[in-house]
Amino acid sequence: MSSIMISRIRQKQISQMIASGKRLDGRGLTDYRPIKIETGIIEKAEGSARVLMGRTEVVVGVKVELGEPFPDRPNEGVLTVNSEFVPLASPEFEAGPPSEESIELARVIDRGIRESQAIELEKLCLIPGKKVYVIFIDIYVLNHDGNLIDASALASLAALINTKIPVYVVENGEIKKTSEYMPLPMRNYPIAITFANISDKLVIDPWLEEEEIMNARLTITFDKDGRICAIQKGGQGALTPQQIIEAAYIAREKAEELRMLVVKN
Amino acid sequence: MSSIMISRIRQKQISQMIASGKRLDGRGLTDYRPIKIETGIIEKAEGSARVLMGRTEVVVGVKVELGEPFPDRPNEGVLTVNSEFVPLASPEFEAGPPSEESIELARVIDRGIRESQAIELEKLCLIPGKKVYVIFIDIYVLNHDGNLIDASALASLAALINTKIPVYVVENGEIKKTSEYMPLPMRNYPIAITFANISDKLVIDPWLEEEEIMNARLTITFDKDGRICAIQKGGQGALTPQQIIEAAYIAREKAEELRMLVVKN
Amino acid sequence: MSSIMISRIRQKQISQMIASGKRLDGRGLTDYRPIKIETGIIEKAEGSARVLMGRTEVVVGVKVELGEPFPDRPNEGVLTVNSEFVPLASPEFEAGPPSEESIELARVIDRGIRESQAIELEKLCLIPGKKVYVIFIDIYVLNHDGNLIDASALASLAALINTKIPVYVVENGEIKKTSEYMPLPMRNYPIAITFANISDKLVIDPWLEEEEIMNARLTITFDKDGRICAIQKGGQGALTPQQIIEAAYIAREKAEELRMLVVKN
Amino acid sequence: MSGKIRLIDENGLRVDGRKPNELRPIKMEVGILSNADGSAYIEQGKSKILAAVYGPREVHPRHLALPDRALLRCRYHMAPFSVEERKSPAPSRREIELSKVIKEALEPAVFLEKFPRTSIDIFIEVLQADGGTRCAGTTVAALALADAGIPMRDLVVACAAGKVDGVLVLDLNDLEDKEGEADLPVAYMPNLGLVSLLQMDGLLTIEEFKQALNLAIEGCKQIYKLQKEALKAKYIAIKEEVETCLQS
Amino acid sequence: MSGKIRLIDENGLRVDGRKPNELRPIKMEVGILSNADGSAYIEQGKSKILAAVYGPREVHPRHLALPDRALLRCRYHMAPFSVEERKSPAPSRREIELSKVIKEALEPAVFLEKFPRTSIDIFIEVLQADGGTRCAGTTVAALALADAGIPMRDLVVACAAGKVDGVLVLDLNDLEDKEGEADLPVAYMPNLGLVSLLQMDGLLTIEEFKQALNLAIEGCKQIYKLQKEALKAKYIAIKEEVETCLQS
Amino acid sequence: MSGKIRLIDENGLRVDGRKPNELRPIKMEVGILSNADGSAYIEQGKSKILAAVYGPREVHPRHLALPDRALLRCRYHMAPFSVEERKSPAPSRREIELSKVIKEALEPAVFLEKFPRTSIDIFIEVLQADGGTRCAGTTVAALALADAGIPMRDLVVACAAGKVDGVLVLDLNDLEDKEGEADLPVAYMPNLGLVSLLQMDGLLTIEEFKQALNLAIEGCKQIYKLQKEALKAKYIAIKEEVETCLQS
Repeated sequence: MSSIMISRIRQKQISQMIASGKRLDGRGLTDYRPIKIETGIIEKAEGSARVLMGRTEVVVGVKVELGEPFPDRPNEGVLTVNSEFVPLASPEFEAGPPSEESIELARVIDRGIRESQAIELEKLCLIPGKKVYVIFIDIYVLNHDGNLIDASALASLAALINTKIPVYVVENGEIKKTSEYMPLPMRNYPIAITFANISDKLVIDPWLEEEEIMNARLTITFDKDGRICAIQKGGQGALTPQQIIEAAYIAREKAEELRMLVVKN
Repeated sequence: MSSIMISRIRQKQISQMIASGKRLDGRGLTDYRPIKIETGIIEKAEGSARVLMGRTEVVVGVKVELGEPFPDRPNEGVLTVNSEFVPLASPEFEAGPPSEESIELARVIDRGIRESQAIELEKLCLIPGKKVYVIFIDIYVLNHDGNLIDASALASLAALINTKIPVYVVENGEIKKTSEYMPLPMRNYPIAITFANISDKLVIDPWLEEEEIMNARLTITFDKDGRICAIQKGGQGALTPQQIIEAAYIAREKAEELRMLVVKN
Repeated sequence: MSSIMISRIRQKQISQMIASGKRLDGRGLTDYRPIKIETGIIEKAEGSARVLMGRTEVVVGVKVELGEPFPDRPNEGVLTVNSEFVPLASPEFEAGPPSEESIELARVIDRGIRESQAIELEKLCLIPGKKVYVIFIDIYVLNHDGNLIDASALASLAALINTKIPVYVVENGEIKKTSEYMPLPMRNYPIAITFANISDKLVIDPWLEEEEIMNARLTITFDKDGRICAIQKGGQGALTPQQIIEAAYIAREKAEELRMLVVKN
Repeated sequence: MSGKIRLIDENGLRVDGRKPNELRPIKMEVGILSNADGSAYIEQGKSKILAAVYGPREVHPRHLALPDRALLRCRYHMAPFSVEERKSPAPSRREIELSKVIKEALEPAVFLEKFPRTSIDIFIEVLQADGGTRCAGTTVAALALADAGIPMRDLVVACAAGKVDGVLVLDLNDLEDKEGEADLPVAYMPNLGLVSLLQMDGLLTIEEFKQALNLAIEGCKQIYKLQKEALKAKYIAIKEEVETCLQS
Repeated sequence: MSGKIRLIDENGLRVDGRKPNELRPIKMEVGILSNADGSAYIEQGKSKILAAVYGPREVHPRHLALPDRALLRCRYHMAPFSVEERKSPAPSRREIELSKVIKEALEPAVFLEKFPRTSIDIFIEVLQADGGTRCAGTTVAALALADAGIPMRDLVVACAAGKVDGVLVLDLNDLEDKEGEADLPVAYMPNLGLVSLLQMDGLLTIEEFKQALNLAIEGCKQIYKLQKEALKAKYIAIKEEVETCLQS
Repeated sequence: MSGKIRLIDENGLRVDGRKPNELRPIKMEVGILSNADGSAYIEQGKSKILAAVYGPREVHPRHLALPDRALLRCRYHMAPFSVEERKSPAPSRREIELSKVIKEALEPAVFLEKFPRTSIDIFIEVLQADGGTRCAGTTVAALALADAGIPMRDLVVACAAGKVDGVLVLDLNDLEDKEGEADLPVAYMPNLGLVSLLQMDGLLTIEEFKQALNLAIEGCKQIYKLQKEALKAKYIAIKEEVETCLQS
């Protein structure tokens, strides 16, 4: 994703520390960086959130419009997840059509939300086959210091929970907007947990320098009931089945912790 | 906009002459080059004009089609201004998507026409919210020897005045084309006047070599009643407020002169 | 089309042999390479064919959908021919928007089919002006060893003959799909014959190395009644009128031979 | 090509009053754009086309440069207002194909080997299209090449023949092209006697094709005379200008 | 600009309660993104904008490098969620034009000649748009340039004036921009006394224009004070951090 | 994944008659395209996929070349006619993502460091898609790499497991993928025992996931045998060809 040069010495230092169970920034192998979440920061969006994960910063805006359903899902609202790696966020990001990393990120977030059936899409139909709510999740990376997936997934979930959608009434086949708003109906809360494989150890929430030297990346997304709803391996290395299974157990626990940051009660 | 190399000596010559109130081609600081206007040159277009301003040559074609109005202006026709800097016109122009210069040009012309309410768009609605006239102004630069904005604005205005639109009748919600044509309804006639700032003087109608050495560009567009309807500063320099105000007074006079070339009576 | 380097010696050898009426691969000047045609190879397509012409390999898939007719042909189905030079087929092919060679190929094939009125498009209208069959011919080059036009034309024809389209019924202006299929209605069978001009001789079915050294290319497409329905000259050379006329007579005969490979009885 | 409209009247004349083997009125002018190295303008019937040539010049992007000859490039493009229904400015598949065949029609006439590592760029802009624009575009581009002083083996001149209402005709207009039975555009190098562009749509027997090809070549020869006159007019104009300068 | 909505009330106040010559509440912060060489954030009314500067750095693609000065580039971009109706991420024609005029507003202030063959890239991201984003974008970009340590002749500060319900007003919000009679965005270099961005839509007499221009410049001068404070706050924060380090 | 259609019948068999842990019929062929440096073809159920490898070769554009290893690139692409509804030829977001994960599945198996400053380009063309194309595409691309003579640490073989009607099954077809409860594509390096592609959609408990992962790996091991046979068949064919040559 990035080719910011870090010195060989520093690379060695980072990987040797990890080999001995420590990290250069003082964290344990399965610790997250400090996480800060704010919601409702974009008043013009129906929902929004900003997540700081260490120095990684992501803003997500949720826009809600009316549109047509997919032909094979005439009774459901439509969900669209898009991400932009704007060049403001990193010297590695370029203006232009979305990079493959940006597309992968959006698709991984999309799968977590879709497969856990987080949004009750079947409640977002106004006229079957004709008019439904369309939910746009736009992920905007503002500062890239590693682990964009977890930060983006968390910001997306926080923004969805924050979303208020306008209430419409259908009268004689005509759709009328009322002055009322309701929360976006949600039934699940997926959380993505990402590991980097460095020195044959899996470390959670890698920052940018760790991503530079990692051999492989593994993201496991858990739903509120502790079930896996999405997985994505990345990077040019490989993992043993044992590593993967271990990661799943650790991730399930971590997901519980992170979920508590956004889901109250 | 262009990087045609002119020698340092010639650059110096041009700017020294301007400093002393003269121009290399013999014009006074506020003189236009010879202007030639022809209309109706493209029979397949509903309106057209060719403007020669010195060696700068611009053709504008106006096409009229039926289409949908903008949702927030259901009772008005639609105006679209587009410009192409085809590579035939200059070694600096390249084929491909429009350059930022080309987009700026089209938008400046558009603002002059739109803000002066030159076209009576409210007379161009056939079925409110459904069918209106769509007016396409296509600016085609054929030879670039500087001051494309004024030449294009003049050609656009001449082409609009030259435009005949087909008359339609609406019967039971059906639109029928008649064999009749009527002039495009117009109520105002905007004229753009462009200055280049060279040696701290403002010269009108810069040709290409002057544009090469100018520090800033200022375009002021006047409507028929002597009101400003659009302004655009360009170039990498800056101007004093005094220069700008002075330019406005000069431009208002010049606009009257140029308007007489296209608006008869 | 291609710049695969072949040695000067080999170039000389090829052209000298042709000058003396022979070809490096043992063929006569007007012989085709071995041709192998398979149809129905893509079950998900309504029609498909694979053509091997020597080592040149082309797959064509025909997809049939419903759509709107062209405004000036309200009672006819729509035909669309597209070709892709996927980078798998040649080191010279690149991913991205279609090259001019690819566009030329598709348009030459399209003209042969359209001008011979091969498909009875007027039988492919369901609701005049509203709903018609849309026939997509997608040409997919899998291995490029020269003469893509003839191989693609043959594969397209074979795929069209192989096509079964779903039968629809129109009841009260509603279109319903039945479980039945019928062959695509066809009335003509165009065959393209391509020559390369090398050493002032016209050789049929050039392979890649011959295309490298040819001076010009000439494709003549014949309909089933021996009439020319499309011609395309390519390449940076020129031909005498005599050469062209001679080629037409040879091509007419060859077209008969090739047509028998795809049209039974 | 549906052939529903009557294209030849009872006197054997065409929709615009021409005889079958008659060209439309043609007007050409050479050297009309100041920035281009060479330029020309043609009106053929209602078709109005400009061509400009830049080069030989440095190739951009550089990796396209050829070690042993100039790179010839051609862009045929239609103005949005050139046709009945406004055309999007983005090049259509048709424009891309025509750019290719016109380039290949001009290429055999140019001594490209004299300018290795450079490019010669031809830009053709159709301001109004009324049939036959690829041919008129080729004719006018050849003039622009000559005006740019590019050494050439021969001029290139193009003209279509075709079949309408069963009659072979020369230089089809838009309606004849759309409603007729066949269209055969041909580019010809008159001194070399070579055909450098050849396309056909429609249906013709080989016999008809032979006649149509000859008809088109005859048309080319007529237009060639006009091409030469247009070039001469330019040189006379220059000569007069120079003389005026010397006298003053 | 249709002017159907009442934009000035009976007390002469505007839709958001401001007096005609009153700015919206403005908040600025400098140095907030860790990756960029310089960055800043502005809130002006409900507009929320970030700017980052990368450079001077190597130019990509290289052939754009200038032998005698840095290449200044600017990208003004709106987030899809920044406006009422979701905006496509692809740059619109408006965004391309604004990128150009903002670049040209900042260019006269930067000592580009100190960094030949490099680029200085300015990225402006509008997170929420409520009118006046080109001006606020210019103001915040100037802060980001200063934060990046790029040597400058002056700061650049921008503010619009305009006319709504016949009254000249300062710092238009979105509704005033859309429904008012004129909008005049101005960028100003306060120490040099020069105008580096000037645009106008709407209708103004020359007299009105003179007043509006002065009003905008007065607005710029007020915002300039806030700019300086924001820069100072950053240096105080750094100083405190350093002192804390030294003490510990 | 809606699960409305019955995907497992009363005998515990799947919609295509397979047992839960049964692969679809698989056919592979190596070395079938003459231009590519390596190529292979696979049919798995109704999925039909070609792969070609070009390289190691010069990198275009050159600035992408890596000083210490080969650049591995991969393009997964579907023919417009490969699916029920015609697909636009432009790469979809899905195709771009799959290109990335397949490249990353193959990368750990290739000795890239042996070919610095070159590129190895893998092209996967799906001629017909019936589920599991990313897995079959990975399997066939590994064969094409081997056929191109690229030195490899191990072959790579891929297979999905999943859950349909509550039952864990191997090698999902299109219907099972769309209507089932979970899909878990896995790429495996059988001799190294490493997983190089892993994705999942759907819902699985950790226990189910463990079983599904094992099931997929078992599937990979079976397909690996077929891969080896396909490679052997190629070498036998070559040997026979050589012998025929020597005899004649």
